[in-house]
Amino acid sequence: MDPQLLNSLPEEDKTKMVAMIETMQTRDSLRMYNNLVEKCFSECVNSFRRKSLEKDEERCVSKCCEKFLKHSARVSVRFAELNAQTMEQPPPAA
Amino acid sequence: MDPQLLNSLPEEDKTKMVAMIETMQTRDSLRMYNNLVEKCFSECVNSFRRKSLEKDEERCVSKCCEKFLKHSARVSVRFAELNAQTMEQPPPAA
Amino acid sequence: MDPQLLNSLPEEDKTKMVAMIETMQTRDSLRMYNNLVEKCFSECVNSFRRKSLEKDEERCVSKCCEKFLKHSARVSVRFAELNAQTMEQPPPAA
Amino acid sequence: MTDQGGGGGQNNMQTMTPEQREQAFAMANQEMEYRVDLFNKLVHSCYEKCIDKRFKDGDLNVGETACVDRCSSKYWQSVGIVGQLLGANQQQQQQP
Amino acid sequence: MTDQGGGGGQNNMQTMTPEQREQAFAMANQEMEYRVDLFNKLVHSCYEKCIDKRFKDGDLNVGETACVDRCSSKYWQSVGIVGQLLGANQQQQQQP
Amino acid sequence: MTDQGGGGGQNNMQTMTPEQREQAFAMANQEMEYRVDLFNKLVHSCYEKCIDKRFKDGDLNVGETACVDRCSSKYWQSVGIVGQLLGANQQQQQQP
Repeated sequence: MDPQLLNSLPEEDKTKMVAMIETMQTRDSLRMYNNLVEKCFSECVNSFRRKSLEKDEERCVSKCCEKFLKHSARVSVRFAELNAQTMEQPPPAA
Repeated sequence: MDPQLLNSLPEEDKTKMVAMIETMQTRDSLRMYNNLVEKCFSECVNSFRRKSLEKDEERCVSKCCEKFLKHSARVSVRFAELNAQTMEQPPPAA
Repeated sequence: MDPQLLNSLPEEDKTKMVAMIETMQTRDSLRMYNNLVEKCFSECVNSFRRKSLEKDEERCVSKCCEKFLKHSARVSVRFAELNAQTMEQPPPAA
Repeated sequence: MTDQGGGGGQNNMQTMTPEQREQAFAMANQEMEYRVDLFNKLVHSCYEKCIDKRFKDGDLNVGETACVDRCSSKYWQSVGIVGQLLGANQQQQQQP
Repeated sequence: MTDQGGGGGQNNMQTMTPEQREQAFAMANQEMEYRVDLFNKLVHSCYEKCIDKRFKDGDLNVGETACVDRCSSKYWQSVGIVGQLLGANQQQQQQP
Repeated sequence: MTDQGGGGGQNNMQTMTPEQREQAFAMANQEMEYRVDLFNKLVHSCYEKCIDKRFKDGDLNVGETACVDRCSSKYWQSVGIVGQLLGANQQQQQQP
């Protein structure tokens, strides 16, 4: 939410809005954690002869995770730029 | 929800129920919007030599979108019919 | 939630927490129902010459459903064991 | 798990306590979410089974519409079969 | 369906009734959920299109970063195209 | 991101303010949702990796049950690895 807009709210509403944003961020982080495990497990773990991960499977899961986080961070920057561009243009006739 | 049932509720509850239905519809519309972009992007955009969509990719996304909406509208009609059929039959022993 | 912890709460909070858990369980059951239909339909129904399921398609959907429920029950037992193991170990430094 | 019209309790909302009223709304909410989710999965499943993804144009051809109609009907039947199995499974688990 | 900064109503929260206030919060909540969902699907889509899944190391190579940048831009354009079509579709459905 | 039993604060709900109480319930709710989601993804992942989809009958054979047990254990280990990496990532991002 636009920080300028957030700060213009009365104190009570600002507190409520901030709490709403924090709840949403926490929930999104927890979902991302579960999605990341599912995704990297699917790519990296394909044999089930033993009940512990092999060393190469552990390494794969780690690298998968690192790579996804770097990818997500990069998209995050692009997303903010694209958002800013759209704000400057007049919105298409809806 | 059955319109007859909705109208039989006291005014205060009816207002609350209508608000609940509207919230659910708005949320479903927004989710459908995001799902549709993801689906049509996945089918139509497969090369990344430039940062703008090619003319054929734009056309593909448009047609994909139109086709999905027509498909969804048709399923919607069938869904209503199937629901109505089930209401007339005695439910299976649960 | 740890049953010991749940019982240590004041009565009013315990009621609220139990209601929260029940709501979550009902919602999870309904989602599982819809996921199971989608999954077994996808695996079992591949021709659309008629509008009723063929006998072998009906059988496939039934077996798919049974198999998934048995699978889910087994994972449930393993999940409880793995959770209990983790509780006994000191958590990794976060 | 099957769809039911309102039972007696739902028509008598004036006679409920505030807690029962809250619970009735929560149940109605969950039932609506279930139906929306069911519809969306039906749309998705029959899209995957029936719709040509080459998008030469934006209309459904005759083969696609027939497929969608039959697919919807078969999906609905599957909902019934799975519902019965889940109901039987629950009863089994509740037996002492 | 497009992203908008706050309109006049959102700045005048002091003058709203409690019901309008609740509705304004609900709308802000839905808009935030929409944007979070959009971002997550963008990340997922461009991960599938651009990222090498062999995970030889944890960094993105030059080809991957260029792909991700262009993919994000193309995805954003697609959001616009689909948004316009949905808007036109809604207007069609509301005509008497 | 790891599972914790209740800390001191959760046992002292009588001493909390109404806002703190609301927040404690919200946190308990989020943790439950996280665990339900984790379980469902574990079930789905091991179903995909281990279960024969030909459905000749409704039981799991010996190979499938062994696979499911080992898969669950490996998935749990993966949850731990990813959790540690995410924790380290967060610390990195918070450093001035």
